[in-house]
Amino acid sequence: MKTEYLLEMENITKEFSGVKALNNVQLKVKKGTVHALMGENGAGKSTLMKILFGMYRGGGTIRFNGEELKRTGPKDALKKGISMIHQELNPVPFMTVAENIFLGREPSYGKTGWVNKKKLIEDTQRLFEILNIRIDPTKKMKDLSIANMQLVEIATAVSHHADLIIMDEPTSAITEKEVDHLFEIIRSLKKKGVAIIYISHKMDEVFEICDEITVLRDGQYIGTKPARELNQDSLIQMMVGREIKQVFHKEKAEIKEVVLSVKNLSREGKFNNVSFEVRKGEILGIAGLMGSGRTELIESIFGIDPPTSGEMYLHGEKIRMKSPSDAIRNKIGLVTEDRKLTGAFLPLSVKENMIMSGLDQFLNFGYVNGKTVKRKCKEQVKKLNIKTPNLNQLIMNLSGGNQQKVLLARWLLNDPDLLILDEPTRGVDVGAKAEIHKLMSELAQDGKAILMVSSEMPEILGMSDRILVIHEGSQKGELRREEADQKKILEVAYQ
Amino acid sequence: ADGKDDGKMVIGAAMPVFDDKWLSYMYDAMKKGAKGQKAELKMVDAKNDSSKQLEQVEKLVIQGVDAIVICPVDTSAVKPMVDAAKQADIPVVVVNRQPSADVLEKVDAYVGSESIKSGTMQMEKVAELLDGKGHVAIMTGELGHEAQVKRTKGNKDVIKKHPDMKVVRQGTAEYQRAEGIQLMENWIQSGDNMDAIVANNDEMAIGAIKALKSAGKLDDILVAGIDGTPDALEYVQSGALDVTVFQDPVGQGEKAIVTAVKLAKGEKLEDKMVWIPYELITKENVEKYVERWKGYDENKG
Amino acid sequence: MKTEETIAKKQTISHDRDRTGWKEKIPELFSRYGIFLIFLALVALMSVLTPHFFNVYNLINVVKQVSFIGIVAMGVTFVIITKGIDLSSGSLIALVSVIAASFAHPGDYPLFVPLLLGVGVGAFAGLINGTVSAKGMIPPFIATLGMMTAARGLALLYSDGRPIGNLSDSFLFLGSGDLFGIPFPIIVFLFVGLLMHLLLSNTKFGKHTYAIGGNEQAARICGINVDRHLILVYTLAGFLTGISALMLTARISAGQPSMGVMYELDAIAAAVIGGTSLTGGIGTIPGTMIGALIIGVLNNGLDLMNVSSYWQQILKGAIIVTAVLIDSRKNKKA
Amino acid sequence: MKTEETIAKKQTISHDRDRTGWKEKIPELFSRYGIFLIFLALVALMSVLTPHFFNVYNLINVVKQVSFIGIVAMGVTFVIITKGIDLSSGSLIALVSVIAASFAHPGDYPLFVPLLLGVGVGAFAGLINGTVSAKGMIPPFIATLGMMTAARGLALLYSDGRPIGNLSDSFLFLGSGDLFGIPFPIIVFLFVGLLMHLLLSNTKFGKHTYAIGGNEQAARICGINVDRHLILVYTLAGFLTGISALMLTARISAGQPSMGVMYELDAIAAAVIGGTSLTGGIGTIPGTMIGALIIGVLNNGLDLMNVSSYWQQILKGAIIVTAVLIDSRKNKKA
Ligand SMILES: Nc1ncnc2c1ncn2[C@@H]1O[C@H](COP(=O)(O)OP(=O)(O)OP(=O)(O)O)[C@@H](O)[C@H]1O
Ligand SMILES: Nc1ncnc2c1ncn2[C@@H]1O[C@H](COP(=O)(O)OP(=O)(O)OP(=O)(O)O)[C@@H](O)[C@H]1O
Ligand SMILES: [Mg+2]
Ligand SMILES: [Mg+2]
Repeated sequence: MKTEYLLEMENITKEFSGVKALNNVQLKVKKGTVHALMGENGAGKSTLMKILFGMYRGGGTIRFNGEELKRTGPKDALKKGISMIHQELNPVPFMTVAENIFLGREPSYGKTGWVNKKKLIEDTQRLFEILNIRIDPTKKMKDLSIANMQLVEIATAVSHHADLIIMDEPTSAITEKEVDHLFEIIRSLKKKGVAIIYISHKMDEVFEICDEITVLRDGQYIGTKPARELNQDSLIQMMVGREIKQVFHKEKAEIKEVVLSVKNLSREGKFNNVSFEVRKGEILGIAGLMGSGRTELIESIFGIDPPTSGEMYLHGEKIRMKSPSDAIRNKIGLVTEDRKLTGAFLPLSVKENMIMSGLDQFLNFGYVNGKTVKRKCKEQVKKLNIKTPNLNQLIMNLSGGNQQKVLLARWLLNDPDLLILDEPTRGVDVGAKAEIHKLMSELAQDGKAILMVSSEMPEILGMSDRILVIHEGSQKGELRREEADQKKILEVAYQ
Repeated sequence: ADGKDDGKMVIGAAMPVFDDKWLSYMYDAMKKGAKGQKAELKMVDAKNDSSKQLEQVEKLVIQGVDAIVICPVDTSAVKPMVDAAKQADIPVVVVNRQPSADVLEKVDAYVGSESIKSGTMQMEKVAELLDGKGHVAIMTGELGHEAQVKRTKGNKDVIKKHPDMKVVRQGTAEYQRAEGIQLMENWIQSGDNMDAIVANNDEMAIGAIKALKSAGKLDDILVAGIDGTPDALEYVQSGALDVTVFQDPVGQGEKAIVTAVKLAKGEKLEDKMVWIPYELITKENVEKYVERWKGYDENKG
Repeated sequence: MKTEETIAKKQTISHDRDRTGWKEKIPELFSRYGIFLIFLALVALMSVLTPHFFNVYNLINVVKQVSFIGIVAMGVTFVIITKGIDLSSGSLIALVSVIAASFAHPGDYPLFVPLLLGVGVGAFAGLINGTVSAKGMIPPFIATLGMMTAARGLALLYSDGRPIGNLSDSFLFLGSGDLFGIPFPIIVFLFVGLLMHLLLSNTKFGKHTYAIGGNEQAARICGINVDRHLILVYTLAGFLTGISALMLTARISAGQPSMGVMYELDAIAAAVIGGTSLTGGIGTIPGTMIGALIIGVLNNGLDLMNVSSYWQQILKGAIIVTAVLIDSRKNKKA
Repeated sequence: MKTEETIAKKQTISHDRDRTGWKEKIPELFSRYGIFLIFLALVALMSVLTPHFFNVYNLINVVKQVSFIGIVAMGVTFVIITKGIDLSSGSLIALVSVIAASFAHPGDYPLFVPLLLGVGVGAFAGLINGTVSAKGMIPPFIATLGMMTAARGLALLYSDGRPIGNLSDSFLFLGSGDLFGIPFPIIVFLFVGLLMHLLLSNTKFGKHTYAIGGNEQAARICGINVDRHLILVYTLAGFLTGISALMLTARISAGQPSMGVMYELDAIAAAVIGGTSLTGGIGTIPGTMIGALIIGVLNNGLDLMNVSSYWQQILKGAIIVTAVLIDSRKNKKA
């Protein structure tokens, strides 16, 4: 049977213990095209892809290259010519880059199982040359930055010489420069007739690279359209089923006295001589390329890894943060950049995740008062519009955006004066992103000071009152909201 | 060996386990004996592990001791130890646990008794007290260990001779008192009719007594142990423990050292087999043993 | 290794409690109380297999026997929830036992001296376990393995390898006394169980214990003093082991350096059978108590049925694996 | 529990390895060969403390004694690298021992019968361990704990609790023979060590072992048949335990059902002292061999110095913890 489609998925259904994650979904991808799969957090995009890749079983039929896919596991999918970049990074930390890339298909001497280490490295080098990636293949994976890990995963997916590459949020951890690089790779793959399924929450990317767009909503198939027939607003309309503004415009807030001021803060090898201040009602954005030391900077401020020199003043008083509990006591909150690694308590419930940093306020003669917990958590769920069936749901069951909101709620429960947000909307869908932005704006209006690190230019530009630009650990300059644009920020960074 | 430099004999002693009350008296006697004989004693603990004991014997051989006393963890594994010592022409004395005939041929002396005898003596006395009939429950030590195997076999050999006696229950309490209590508690709950509890050692017998006492059944049931430890003697005195079998640790320890020193000096032995027989303890003769322990304890100080 | 998967499977269950109908509630019920149901099944099985099993005396008997390991297992549950392990419990029992016994001779010291010393020694050893593994950055497996060896050695050294008997009656009450016909160890077991359950599920300390096991780094960022908390958890485990050791010593009316061999494994097994996950963040005290009871029922039932010691071991191994297997299978399906 | 942190710390460190100079390389060297240096220090210390330690006979003796645990520890290393654990080794030694011994009486069967049976039984038990923990989704701790209990019971059942002696000379050679003056167990130890080292560090099988322990999900995604691999790893561990059991049986010239008690802990300790991480993904065979040697040197040296058995235990516990402590400290700094 001839068909113009490389991949045809039909009537795909998947239940997670009674809850339908996918209901009769279809997806048809043509050869040599980039096909965007869009939808809010939890719409079922990753689930659909995991079914295609053989990681989940599920109802329905899948035809690939005209024949029915048997779906016995990732191995089979890879053999048939499907490879996948997963939403979650999957490094094997103590193995080398080369070993990670060729895991499961190491070049070996015949059938002996004896790994040809030389060829392993050469093959990796060749791959990196083609893709123009500069990473040492013999480095241990754990020594790579997150961005480089992401690049390695991209390289791995490409190296399978697959006919179809699934990319599930491949750009959530890399900066514009690397995104451009990825797009170059995608274009050249496309020329070779490779099809790509592209999942992202970043609209501009989708319109830049994709030919067709399929939209899912709450596990339902909504439709497929050529990208050129859609614009951002109509796409969002399809995704959320109602109209929302993609970019939330920050409301003006009254900027008052200084909350935190940092003078000549340094930590050896990470950042040096950083000075700035944040005021009540102000959002200070910290911009910079990946690996510029921003996370380290705020970790020092929060007492996770104290600075080696410099001073900090809170409400005008000199303070030293020796540990996060010092910071918390001083009414500072921190939402970290990596939900899984440093944020969520995965085996615990939504409720427990929310209360963990401010338990004292719930104590009643030493007991955690269940009623207060319930009441305050419910408030947060409502306020942040967190989608969870109940408070006892395990956080790992929530979609990324909702997880992020839970973590935000954790700190809001402490009613902090200063809220530090590191990549607050990484991997969060448009709707949730707008909500988080709205929330930040409201917090500022409430008189909170907000320190925000973000690698997303639109976010930095849209949300910050002032922008601090950091490059390779040094403070390069500061821009006011009015004067800042993307070009300007890069200029400052590289000056 | 460095012992030779100051003219002192060095005796190596490969002991099965330090954590055992009865053996500890034997060790003390050996230490005291060595002092008396002006010999240095190197005593090592195999922690109930045959292969560890073999290692230790090899180490003693390497150190060039003048004689080795072995109290085997398990007599089935004593042959390579004897071989190792013999290769270096070091005299070997086996104490307390009697190895098989082919190994006995190679060793220079054996000090102790026949292990199985304790089981037979114990059971014979129980049989006598029960008039040759009744239900017996056997509480065994740590499974697979020498004393457990031999003592249990001794018990059963005797029971076989009495057609009206039978083993109704057999279970392990690992030589431990706590496990003895637990096992006995469970047996009591089973409602089985038992006339005697025969344990591989006194500790378990004491455990059984404790459980029986709290169930109010102590008076109807005979309890027998082996070892005759001071703790056990108190229970014999009070009538709770009906039978135990005494094996003289001090006699064995002293004799082992004396024999080893003799051999080290190259002297001839009158008899290769130095018998220290088991002795039966019941309420009638218990005071004698209480005195004996007192003496041992005083000596120790 | 399996946890994420297992969690993923468990998660989907407790889900949407509000909107599920009765049909969905049955597997949920089974999943929540799975191990309890397995326990009931085992009890039913034993009751059928041996007529002596199901009567109040024997059941009291089983619970009493379980009390000792059960209390140890509660401390171990805290430890395992933090992603740790404690291999030292068995040896610690011996150490506490000989030290306490040596101060419990009639007329020597008032009762509180051996009691305080006993729990004190336990807690102190736990403190060392915790400090070495928290501050020293060495795996708790090794830290407590070292303690296991060292504490046994200390117990032997202290007692010169001999049991220490002749204990005062007031001390002995701990192990063999009863209140209103209920053996004292059972009372302690239930009381400590209740206390520990409240501590684990309703206090800051308990929440922090889960947090550390769930994500240590996140816990640090939430302002939890992880090192100090871990030290406290191991100290608590040592303390509970001390209580158990005191009661055991009283039960056998002697301090013995050879006591408690392999108890650590039974305690860990009780916790894990009861649903505590070795990968951290999951576990409950009632679960552990059921886990201990399962082991106790097995021991008791097999003894009652007069199964030979050899077969007892084989069956015990097989049944424990099967119980955990059923428990995890059921989660998978539900 | 510590790993992620350690990783997080390490990453920011080793990072720019390219631009580090010689000065930075020295701690790195120490970090790579740390445990080896600790081993050398221990040897030096023992040589100073007791004159009998450092001579060729005693050193051969130490290595010979270490061979048995060492071979078991190699299998355990594979298991731990996959994030698993094997508690069954000790009991398995007993089971293999009695079965093999019963077929090794002089004139009964050709030598290969007990040998094949021995390793076969070991491998088969390993297969069960692996299958239950991989397919059954139950923690290996519990799966192998069950096997530990059950295998001991089987060994007792098979032998009726009695040692099985009277073994043929050709069989005995395994434990006490030598080639060119080198005891046979040492030869097997070194040979198996070399083989296992090559297997772990140079083959697909080895790489996949690391991958599964480092990130099981990643391994699955890469099409590695994780379940099958885990089963193979546990089977390998059982197989190696079988080899060790055969040699031990020959060495003490009897099959004993009481053999190998607590060996599993020594084997795990050897692996961990040698740098294998209980959180998976890290470990080497040479490291494990050094770890085993450290334990051997400790046992031997303390015996030679005539340290009392009680003190030996205390010291052994303390020294093992200290060794791992120094090793991890140095990693932290390097
Ligand atoms: N293993 C699982 N067990 C239970 N529910 C799951 C599981 N995986 C996903 N879900 C649920 O299925 C739904 C779809 O999730 P999926 O991860 O496919 O969303 P997504 O579209 O990829 O979202 P995101 O943009 O946040 O990645 C969600 O409600 C999620 O909670
Ligand atoms: N979790 C991590 N895993 C690996 N490397 C990391 C991690 N966190 C930080 N790094 C490394 O530390 C260096 C400084 O990173 P930092 O996170 O401070 O930079 P950043 O400007 O915040 O960038 P990012 O936007 O990636 O967070 C980077 O080079 C990065 O490689
Ligand atoms: Mg997704
Ligand atoms: Mg960052």
